[in-house]
Amino acid sequence: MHIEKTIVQFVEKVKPNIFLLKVLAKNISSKATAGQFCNIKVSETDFPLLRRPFSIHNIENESVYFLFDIHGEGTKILSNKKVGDKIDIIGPLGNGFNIDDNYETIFLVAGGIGVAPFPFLTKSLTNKKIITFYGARNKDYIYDKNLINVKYSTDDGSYGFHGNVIELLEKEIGKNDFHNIKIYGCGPTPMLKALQKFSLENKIDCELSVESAMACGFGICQGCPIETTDNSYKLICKDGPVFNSKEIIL
Amino acid sequence: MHIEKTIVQFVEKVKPNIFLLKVLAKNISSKATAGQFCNIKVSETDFPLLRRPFSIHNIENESVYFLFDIHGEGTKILSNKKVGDKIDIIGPLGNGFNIDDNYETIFLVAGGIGVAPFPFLTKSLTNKKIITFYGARNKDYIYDKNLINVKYSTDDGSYGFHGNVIELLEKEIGKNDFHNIKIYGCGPTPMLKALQKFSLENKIDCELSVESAMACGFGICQGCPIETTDNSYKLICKDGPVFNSKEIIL
Amino acid sequence: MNIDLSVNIGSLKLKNPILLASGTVGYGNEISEFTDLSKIGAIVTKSISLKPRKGNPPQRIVETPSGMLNAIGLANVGLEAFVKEKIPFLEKLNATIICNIAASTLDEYVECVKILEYEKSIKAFEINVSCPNVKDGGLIFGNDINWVGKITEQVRKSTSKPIIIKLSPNVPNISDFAAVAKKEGADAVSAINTLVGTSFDIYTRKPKIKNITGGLSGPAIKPIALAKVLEIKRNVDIPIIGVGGIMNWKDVVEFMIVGATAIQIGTANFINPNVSNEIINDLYKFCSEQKIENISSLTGSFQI
Amino acid sequence: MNIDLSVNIGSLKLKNPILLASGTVGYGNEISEFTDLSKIGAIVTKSISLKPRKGNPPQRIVETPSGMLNAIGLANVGLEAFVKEKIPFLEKLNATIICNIAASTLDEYVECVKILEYEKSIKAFEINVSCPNVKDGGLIFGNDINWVGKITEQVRKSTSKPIIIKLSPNVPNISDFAAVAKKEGADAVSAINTLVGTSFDIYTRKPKIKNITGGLSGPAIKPIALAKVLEIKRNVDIPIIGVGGIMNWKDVVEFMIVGATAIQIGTANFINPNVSNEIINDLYKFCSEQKIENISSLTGSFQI
Ligand SMILES: Cc1cc2nc3c(=O)[nH]c(=O)nc-3n(C[C@H](O)[C@H](O)[C@H](O)COP(=O)(O)OP(=O)(O)OC[C@H]3O[C@@H](n4cnc5c(N)ncnc54)[C@H](O)[C@@H]3O)c2cc1C
Ligand SMILES: Cc1cc2nc3c(=O)[nH]c(=O)nc-3n(C[C@H](O)[C@H](O)[C@H](O)COP(=O)(O)OP(=O)(O)OC[C@H]3O[C@@H](n4cnc5c(N)ncnc54)[C@H](O)[C@@H]3O)c2cc1C
Ligand SMILES: Cc1cc2nc3c(=O)[nH]c(=O)nc-3n(C[C@H](O)[C@H](O)[C@H](O)COP(=O)(O)O)c2cc1C
Ligand SMILES: Cc1cc2nc3c(=O)[nH]c(=O)nc-3n(C[C@H](O)[C@H](O)[C@H](O)COP(=O)(O)O)c2cc1C
Ligand code: FES
Ligand code: FES
Repeated sequence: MHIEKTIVQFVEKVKPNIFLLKVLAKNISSKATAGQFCNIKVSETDFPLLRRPFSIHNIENESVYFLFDIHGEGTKILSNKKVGDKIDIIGPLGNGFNIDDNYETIFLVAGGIGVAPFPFLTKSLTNKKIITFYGARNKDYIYDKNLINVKYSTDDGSYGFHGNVIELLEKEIGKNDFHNIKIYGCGPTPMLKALQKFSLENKIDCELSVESAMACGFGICQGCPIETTDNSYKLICKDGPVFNSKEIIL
Repeated sequence: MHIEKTIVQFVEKVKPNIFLLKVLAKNISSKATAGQFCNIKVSETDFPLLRRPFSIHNIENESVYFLFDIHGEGTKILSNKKVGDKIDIIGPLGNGFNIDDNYETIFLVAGGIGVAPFPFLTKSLTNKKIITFYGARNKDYIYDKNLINVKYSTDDGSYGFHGNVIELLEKEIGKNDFHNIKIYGCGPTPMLKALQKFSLENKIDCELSVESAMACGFGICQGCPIETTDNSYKLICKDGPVFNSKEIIL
Repeated sequence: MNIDLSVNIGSLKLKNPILLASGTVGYGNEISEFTDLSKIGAIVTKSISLKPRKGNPPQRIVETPSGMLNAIGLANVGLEAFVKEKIPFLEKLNATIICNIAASTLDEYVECVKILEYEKSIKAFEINVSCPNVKDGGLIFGNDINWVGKITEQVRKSTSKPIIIKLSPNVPNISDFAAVAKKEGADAVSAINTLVGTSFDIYTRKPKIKNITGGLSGPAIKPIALAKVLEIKRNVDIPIIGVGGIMNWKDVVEFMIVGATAIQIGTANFINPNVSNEIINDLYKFCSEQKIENISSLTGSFQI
Repeated sequence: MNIDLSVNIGSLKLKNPILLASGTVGYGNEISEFTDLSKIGAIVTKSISLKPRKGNPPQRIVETPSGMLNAIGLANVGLEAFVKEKIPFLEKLNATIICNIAASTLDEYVECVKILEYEKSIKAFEINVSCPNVKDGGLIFGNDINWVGKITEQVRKSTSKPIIIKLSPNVPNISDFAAVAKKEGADAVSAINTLVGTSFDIYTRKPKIKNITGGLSGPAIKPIALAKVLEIKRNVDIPIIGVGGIMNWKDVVEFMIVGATAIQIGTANFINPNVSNEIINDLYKFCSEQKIENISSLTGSFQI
């Protein structure tokens, strides 16, 4: 964990509502693993007050990439950064995806901007058969650079399968004969819920990256609990954001 | 008075700490008189909350100029505007300088960024003998474009007279034989106080542009009173910012 | 779909729930150059006292994080000038007038109300028992439940117009104050007035506001105001006018959901003097999109 | 010039006036990776109760204009684990420990204090009578002057360590509470805890925080906290620990000028976990520039 003054290398609008940010961040880039996140101070003033959490999208040499969509004030400010601007970032935070050599086939299941951590994860999953299931609202919301073997779904049918990504997954799983599957999922909570159900029913090992409002991002505010199946709370920022799907109640 | 969405034509750093802003503002430019001010929303968010008041520095066709120094957060944000940005401005506000044909000689007395309204006033004072007394902290703080007949003073003696602008004024007034003088002053309150004293002692008609914290800028908050010599309050935003020096207690 | 934005505060029917808060629009003169007062639910005039008040010496205001402090000190033209000059102007503009009254004694409240009783265009009184910036009256009344009861009772006896008691947020139990106001015959309560705050210059070590403390308003206090409105709504059956930090239509909806029948816009007028009419338009849009026929159905519609 | 940043809170001498506020740094583990706790005046640990508490269900926090609401619900490891695991860790880091205690009954306060009395490294107790986010205790105590008196009295009888009463800001007369605390033997008071606030989603109409209301902290409340500290300072002769919205060294100086002997940093830790040490350095600079030999000379140095 570092508080690092990073330097913007670029911010690009890659899709109508999606931005790609690249910053030079020596310390963070050297320590990060796939699925971890950073807590970003989007402005130099006290407004907005809190940092904003973003998954690490990718790492390249000493640079860190973030992929984000415009949600409110904070992401808007971030999207307006210029090359050379300094951004104060804390990271890498949390526990990323567990990469386990026992599995042959990996399903990456992404909903919307939940695709953000998968390019880094894809890169980290060497020697695996990866299939990426990627659901988006429509064609314009798909940003699939650095993903492999992608099967698409869109809510409006403008690209790929017409429906949500879990429906797509259900459809595809029957088709082939997969061995030793592990699922990694990231996306909005309703999707994660469906994915959790899917993985339990099909007895597939599954890790989910979950979200929550956060104040600190590293365990001091107790603001980000998630209920666990053993009737206690864990902290999403510190114990997660990646959890085994059997462990948590969504 | 208009609420106008103006468009930035440029923002230039004209001195180490002084910026010149030009905006396209059809309505405001067509109505403004010298000494009036505008109340500027420096950001599109609710931060900072209040508008920031600035004198109208000059008018050119449909454009309005502002000259400002970096004070705190608000002026910093303003200095970072880019060509084409929109700025929400209310103006023109208040009562400007009274231009009175009875006077032959005009002294403009400026302290620091108090020079801001004088180019517009200079332009408005046709057929007058104008002498501008301009005091600044040092050489680097002098921005004298569109002023005429300037006599300088600096606190550190790095340019012109070594001392403050009222001392300079006292020195110069003895030298020449001026007729029918009127003084217009703008600057920090201690300087205005000294100028008020000077004008009373020398029985010279004098108008001062004064400052105050402001919330609204047009008379609804009652936040900007100034004590008057008849023991009541006037509003700086609405009744001023320009007052006859005999009228107010500084 | 026909959208009905009108709301009822007791017997007072307003064309929409947007009111302009006392002290933030004077008597309407200046702001009428920016916004059409005839379209607003009502304008609550600057607190009027029996005699004119000069108000506090400068500096009266200072900005704070997402807020501002003011210590205007109830500067106002006094009842006589108000009746002679201010009311006729507002009548001409077709504005709905709610007259806010401040006083240093119980008798002064009563006297003001009695005099103004005959002004037809005053549709209701808002009784300010909660100004934090004056020595006499103000929070001495507003933070004391007995005083609030007595003032309400006496004012109630003196007028047949609707009365609204403007409550102080500087208490732990605002709903008890609302209950007393209701019991003594108030038609509604306004919540909240400003919170006591201060700010000092670290070099001169002097207060930035001459009065030392001032009243905190603006977005900073919105969460507190919402909690106060909710507290009243859950405990007392009386129409509530929500005030505090409202900047846009979303804030209005939020206040209505937690229990406000109508709302007032204060500090936001300083930043955008046309914000009230913009909000009214936005509320139309919101209601159309959400298929809300009567905006009053939002009031207290929270899901807990 | 030799700058002395040390301050005394009753018999407790601290190396500087910067404390970390309870509930905003846990028990020091995580933040110690970002900041050197041995250099801080003291760390006030997360409110401890006799038994562990799970805390409130999510969502527990939400951002508001220049502030945030939290309803953590005093989630904590309980007294036993605190003694076994948390204190040794803080001792190893050479941190000065002030232990904050929360309870649902008078007896629970007393019992906690009695058990912890033997922990040498606990330098003082901060008694939290003002948590807005729990059903039992909390503001039922904090807004009731009799309870605050009784709790102080009983805790005083049970310990020889300095005790600090953490006051609720949700009252109109905080200095009366400080006076009672003093009378019953408190060594200092902390002002302020959070203010009750709420926030609702306008589409689901549900509270954004599961607990419905939360405690407002951050810069938004700074003017209120300053006014409360000033009120206590002008009325009661007791050391005050200022808390509320402090983001930087200027805020610290402002709090000291209005009367704080020391201050606590809360929400700011979330944004910059090293802010406390940065502030200490900045205070050195400020004191050098302003030729202030003892920072304690700032306390209550306001010019009115
Ligand atoms: C571990 C984690 C990883 C994330 N990774 C990404 C990513 O890679 N790309 C991406 O676009 N988004 C990501 N998000 C969501 C992102 O943090 C929010 O979109 C962002 O905080 C919105 O800020 P705003 O100011 O634009 O929105 P506003 O709605 O104005 O924010 C208001 C407040 O709500 C919080 N908030 C709003 N939405 C969310 C949310 N979905 N999750 C958590 N807090 C929220 C904000 O942090 C802020 O405190 C991630 C969230 C978490 C918790
Ligand atoms: C009628 C009028 C005309 C002005 N004309 C000019 C001008 O032409 N050029 C220029 O550089 N400055 C001018 N000023 C001063 C300018 O308004 C302040 O410098 C500016 O508001 C500072 O904002 P900030 O956010 O950078 O500073 P901050 O100190 O962060 O502001 C904090 C708050 O204090 C207020 N404030 C701070 N300084 C002043 C001040 N001197 N006067 C009034 N309010 C202040 C701000 O408006 C804000 O509400 C004028 C002020 C007035 C009243
Ligand atoms: C400058 C100013 C003056 C005010 N004067 C009065 C007043 O005279 N009477 C009154 O009842 N409230 C007065 N108020 C309080 C407002 O009516 C309102 O209750 C408060 O500002 C909170 O709303 P806001 O956050 O929208 O401003 C004043 C507020 C401000 C900011
Ligand atoms: C997330 C959070 C948790 C808190 N938990 C506690 C607590 O357990 N005990 C306590 O006395 N105060 C608690 N507080 C209050 C703080 O100690 C402090 O009084 C308050 O936040 C105001 O200071 P600030 O504005 O600097 O945050 C908590 C505050 C926050 C934001
Ligand atoms: S965000 Fe603070 S503990 Fe998780
Ligand atoms: S600034 Fe509002 S009345 Fe002058």
